[in-house]
Amino acid sequence: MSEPFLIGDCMTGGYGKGPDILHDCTIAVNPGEIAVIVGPNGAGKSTAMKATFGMLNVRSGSVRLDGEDITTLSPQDRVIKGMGFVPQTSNIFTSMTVEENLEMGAFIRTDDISDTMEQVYTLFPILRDKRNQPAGELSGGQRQQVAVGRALMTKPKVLMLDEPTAGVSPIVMDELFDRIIEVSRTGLPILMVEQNAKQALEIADKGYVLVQGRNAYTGTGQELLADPEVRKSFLGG
Amino acid sequence: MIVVEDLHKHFGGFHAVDGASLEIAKGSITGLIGPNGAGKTTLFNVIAGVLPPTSGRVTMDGEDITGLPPHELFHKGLLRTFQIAHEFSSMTCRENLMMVPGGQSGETLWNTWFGRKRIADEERALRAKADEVLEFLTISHIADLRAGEISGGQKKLLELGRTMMVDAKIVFLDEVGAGVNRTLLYTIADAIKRLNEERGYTFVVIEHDMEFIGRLCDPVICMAEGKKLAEGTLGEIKANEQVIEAYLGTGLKNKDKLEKA
Amino acid sequence: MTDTMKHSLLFAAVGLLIVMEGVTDWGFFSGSWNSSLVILNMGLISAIMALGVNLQWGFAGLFNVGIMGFTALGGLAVVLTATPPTPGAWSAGGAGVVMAMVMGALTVVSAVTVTKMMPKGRSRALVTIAILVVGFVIYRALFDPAIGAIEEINPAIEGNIGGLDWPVILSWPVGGLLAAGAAWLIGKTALGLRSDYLAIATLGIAEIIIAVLKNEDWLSRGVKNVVGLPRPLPFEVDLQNDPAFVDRAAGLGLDPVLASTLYVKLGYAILFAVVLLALLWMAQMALKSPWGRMMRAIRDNEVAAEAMGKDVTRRHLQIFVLGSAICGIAGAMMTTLDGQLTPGTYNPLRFTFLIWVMVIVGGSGNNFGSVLGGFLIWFLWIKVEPMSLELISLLTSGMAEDSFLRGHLMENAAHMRLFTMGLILLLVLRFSPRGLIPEK
Amino acid sequence: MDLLNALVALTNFVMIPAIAYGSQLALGALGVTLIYSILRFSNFAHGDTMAFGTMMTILVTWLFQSWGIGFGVLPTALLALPFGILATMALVLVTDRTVYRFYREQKAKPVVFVMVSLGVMFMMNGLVRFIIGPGDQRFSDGERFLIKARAFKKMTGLNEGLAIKTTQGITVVTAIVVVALLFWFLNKTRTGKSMRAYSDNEDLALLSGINPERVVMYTWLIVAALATIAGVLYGLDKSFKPFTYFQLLLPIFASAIVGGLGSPQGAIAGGFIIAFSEVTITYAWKKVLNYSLPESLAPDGLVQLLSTDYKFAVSFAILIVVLLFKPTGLFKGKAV
Repeated sequence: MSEPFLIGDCMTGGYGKGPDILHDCTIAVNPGEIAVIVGPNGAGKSTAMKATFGMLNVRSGSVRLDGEDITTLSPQDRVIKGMGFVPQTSNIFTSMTVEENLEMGAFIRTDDISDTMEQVYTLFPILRDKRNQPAGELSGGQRQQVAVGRALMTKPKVLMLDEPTAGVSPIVMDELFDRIIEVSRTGLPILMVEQNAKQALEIADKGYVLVQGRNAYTGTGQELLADPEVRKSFLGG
Repeated sequence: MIVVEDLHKHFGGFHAVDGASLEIAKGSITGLIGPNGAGKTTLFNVIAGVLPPTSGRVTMDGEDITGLPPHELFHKGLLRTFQIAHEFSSMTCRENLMMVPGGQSGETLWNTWFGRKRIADEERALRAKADEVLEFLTISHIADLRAGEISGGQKKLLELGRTMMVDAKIVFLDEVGAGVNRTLLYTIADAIKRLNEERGYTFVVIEHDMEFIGRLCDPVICMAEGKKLAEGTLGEIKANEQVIEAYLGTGLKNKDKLEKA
Repeated sequence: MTDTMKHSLLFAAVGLLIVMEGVTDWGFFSGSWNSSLVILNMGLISAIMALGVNLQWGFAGLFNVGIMGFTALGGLAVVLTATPPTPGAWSAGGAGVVMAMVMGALTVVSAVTVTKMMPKGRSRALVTIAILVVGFVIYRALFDPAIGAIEEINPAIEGNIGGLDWPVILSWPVGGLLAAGAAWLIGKTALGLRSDYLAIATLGIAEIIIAVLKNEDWLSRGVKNVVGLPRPLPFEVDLQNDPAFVDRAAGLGLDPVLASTLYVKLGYAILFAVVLLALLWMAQMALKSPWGRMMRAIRDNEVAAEAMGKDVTRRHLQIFVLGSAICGIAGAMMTTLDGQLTPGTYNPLRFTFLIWVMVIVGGSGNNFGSVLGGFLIWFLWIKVEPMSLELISLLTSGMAEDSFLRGHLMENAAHMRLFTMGLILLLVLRFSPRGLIPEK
Repeated sequence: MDLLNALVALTNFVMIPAIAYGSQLALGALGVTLIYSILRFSNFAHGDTMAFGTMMTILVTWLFQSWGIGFGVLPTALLALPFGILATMALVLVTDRTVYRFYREQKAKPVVFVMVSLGVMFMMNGLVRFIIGPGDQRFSDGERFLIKARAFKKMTGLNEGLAIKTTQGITVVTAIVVVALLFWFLNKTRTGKSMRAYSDNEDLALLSGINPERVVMYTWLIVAALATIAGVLYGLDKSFKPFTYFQLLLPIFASAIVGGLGSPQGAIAGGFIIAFSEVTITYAWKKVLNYSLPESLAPDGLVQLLSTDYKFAVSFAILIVVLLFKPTGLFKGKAV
């Protein structure tokens, strides 16, 4: 099997000097794929994603992007390497307009950003209408679109989403997933953490079920949905 | 015991709690579940007096307790724990427990200077009680450690222990299981059960872990979008159509889009 | 080395500095016991102030930068308690002043009641403003003629209302009470606010208190100062005229003038030390009791302490009032020591921020630390000036005697003390952020 | 005619001084608010930063004067101002490197920064007194008045004169230009936007590749410029004295908080609110009332609500009222 595009390989570690939260945890994603991390509360889902993004100490194991070892890079350097990250909360600049949010997303770029912005507006048409409104005035779902749009502005090689549907209603959630699928179809690898396990696995090409910071089950989304063990313990029967 | 009537809590345009009405029966262990952002923690905070409600009413044993500050609710027997443990980190675990009971004579400055004897007697009794609680929770060995240095799970136990230092009527537990390993989680569950049976505490438990809920709670209330969605046993809740749609999920309408070219 | 030993050594070192000041005139020491005792006395007062601030900051995390105001109120207390009443002042304007004060209080109370009772809206704002305006007009109508009458009485040496003619020692607790009253008012309004807002509020109130002292001549004679305050100890001149005293001094081989000054200064030192020890004991007892445990819990985590039944607001108010009262007591002691009230000399750098340096350098959260900081920083505050003079004359020794730069540097060397205090504060914050004697 | 006189008196003694003072406060408060929103602490050393900038400007002014360089009708200090700004920029950058950066890396709590700024305040205060002394310095030269009272009377035939000092004119013009530049910078340039982004959401700014050290550096540079300009304008208008500048801290903080800490618009509004209240409440209204009221109602006293020495009480009272009724300030500020 060839090396995946982005892989957090056998990661063990925790925040600061605290106890280890992850134990030998592996997650990976390839172009065109949506990889989803699910699991019960406190299982280390977000932690695994943050480890991949360099926000905590990985004591053993490594993170590789496109074959390059990036284990020791800071999150900022990883952004420059092409990783786009959308945090779960406070993921937009509330006092700035939608357009300024997108501009800030492209802060590290020195080339012309108008094409990318056009693409984002095409993907999220509602943002075009609200481009001059402060992002803080938008609804929950629209904010998430701004957040994803901001991350896309860096022209990332991989997009990471931390619980993009947290706190939005089911309908909005479906719409967001819809957009995520569209983004994925442009060939961009997407790695996301999801609370709403069932829906997320539906759209996942690859699913990771974590328990206690370890890989408990791994497979395609459909496989996991069909797995009676997984159904029993995480999906409510 | 606790009756919540048409409670609203708005943050700007966001309706975190949007007309919630529910009742907590005396002596029950009620589970409160619902998706992230359903308003469970906000509801907790409004009942516990941390946030003032936008409108609505909360009563306890028929007495209106809406908007009372937390320290007054404490003296009425309404206690709570926190989603992220709120230990007193620079104090030892024993001190964390000993500070809890109200009306200690040593809390009056005058007595600290001129009532040393009385304080010493009270302290002895408090210390014994704290040690008893630590034993009950099977964490006697950490009594003299600073609370900031113990593990997350132990902090949760310590929080539960604080509620045992007084005769509480009702205890609200906010995600007591988050970040706690399974063995410790069962210890917590056992402690809750025993407190409920032996001391007659009423509990309200927010949890995501269905197994934990199933082990402890009856009835279970499911919240979504700031309202009560359903109430019943865990089995009933799991079978409830609305709950499946809002929390457990039905599936994606746009599945066809997955078919890739 | 145990902590206790280390801390005792630190105290001994500061003690040694003060003794050296009396013994030797080597380097920046002056070799004068007088100067040594002056430093000791102000050191004792500074230690008390630091104790008060530590109570607020170290125990409860309250950021009070209005210490100057409370100190000044203590000073006012000495005038109001210990000076004899000005003849005719009360009959001339006493009633008017009292009535004006009552009117002022009534105005504020009714304005507050109205804001509480009426529903929010334009009419509430209008009614409140109307009450305040009418109240203010009546207040001024009563107040202005009354103080005019008082200030007309023998303005060259009196012109103020005078005091109660009580023993001056009593003015110390009265100073504490005055400061406590002011602190209660501020605490009631500003304690719920964020820490830096409280800081600005206290900074403001201190400026206002000073402005009152400077302007209300009927109260404190303003910038004309109140001099010749009564004192708890005999005057040096009287001692020198007392044959028994002169004999005893001669027996010790001392010149009567020197002996009398030392006697008085030592007397003050003993009085102040008694107050300091009493307050220190009280603070220690409180800290080590359930009360102290509760305060630590509140400082660690206000939300949880509140949820565990502790009335955080009330406790904050209590400790804010207590800490300020201690500053008031210290302020009264200082004015007693000076024998005069000089409203024009109160400066926040010296009376507020210097105390903060003491607390932080000494070790916030530790009573002994604050006391040590009080002595040490006060010693440096006095001695940095001669130190920097020495330093500058050393550095500029190569320059011509009449060089402009040298003259300028020598002339301004005194200002190095602020610079040095800042430097000490920054160094401690950087390399020993918990202070010399850290909290346990 | 009397009403016109009243109006002129009002303009002369209340409006013009308040507008000038308000502009100075607003510039000072902008500096405080910028530090607060980017570095997230209340900078107690701001008054002394202003004093340092003004002192440097004064020194350069004296140098120019000794060389015989003047600025015609305008004060020479305006020529010296850029040098004062540069010196202040150097000072604050050095301070940031040697002092504040350490705590930033430690992610220290805001209150620790406040303590540290107290230390910086002491040092700057000592430095200024050491270099220029604690005394009063007047350094305004050039033409004193734009409009002289006597000329105005002659021109209009009114009893009341209207005088506008050159320094007041300069203050207002400079303040408008500086504020316009600042807002243009914050809203239109890439660096300005990155500063707003950083102030809004530090973590997300990092994720967007914004370099925090650069943002902090630009903030200090702007603050140094604002502080120096505010200080020099105040000094030209009144006079320079280190202690007065330290005391300006209170009205400046009051302005920033009343407007809403962290909001530039708020800082400006707050500055004018504080200035106008201070001037109107401490102004003796006798003259204006004498003109505008019928003879029978003319007041006996000065009709001064509070003596000028209570001007701090005014800032303070407004501050307390705003904090009690609208704790985030008039324009929504931010909380750390």
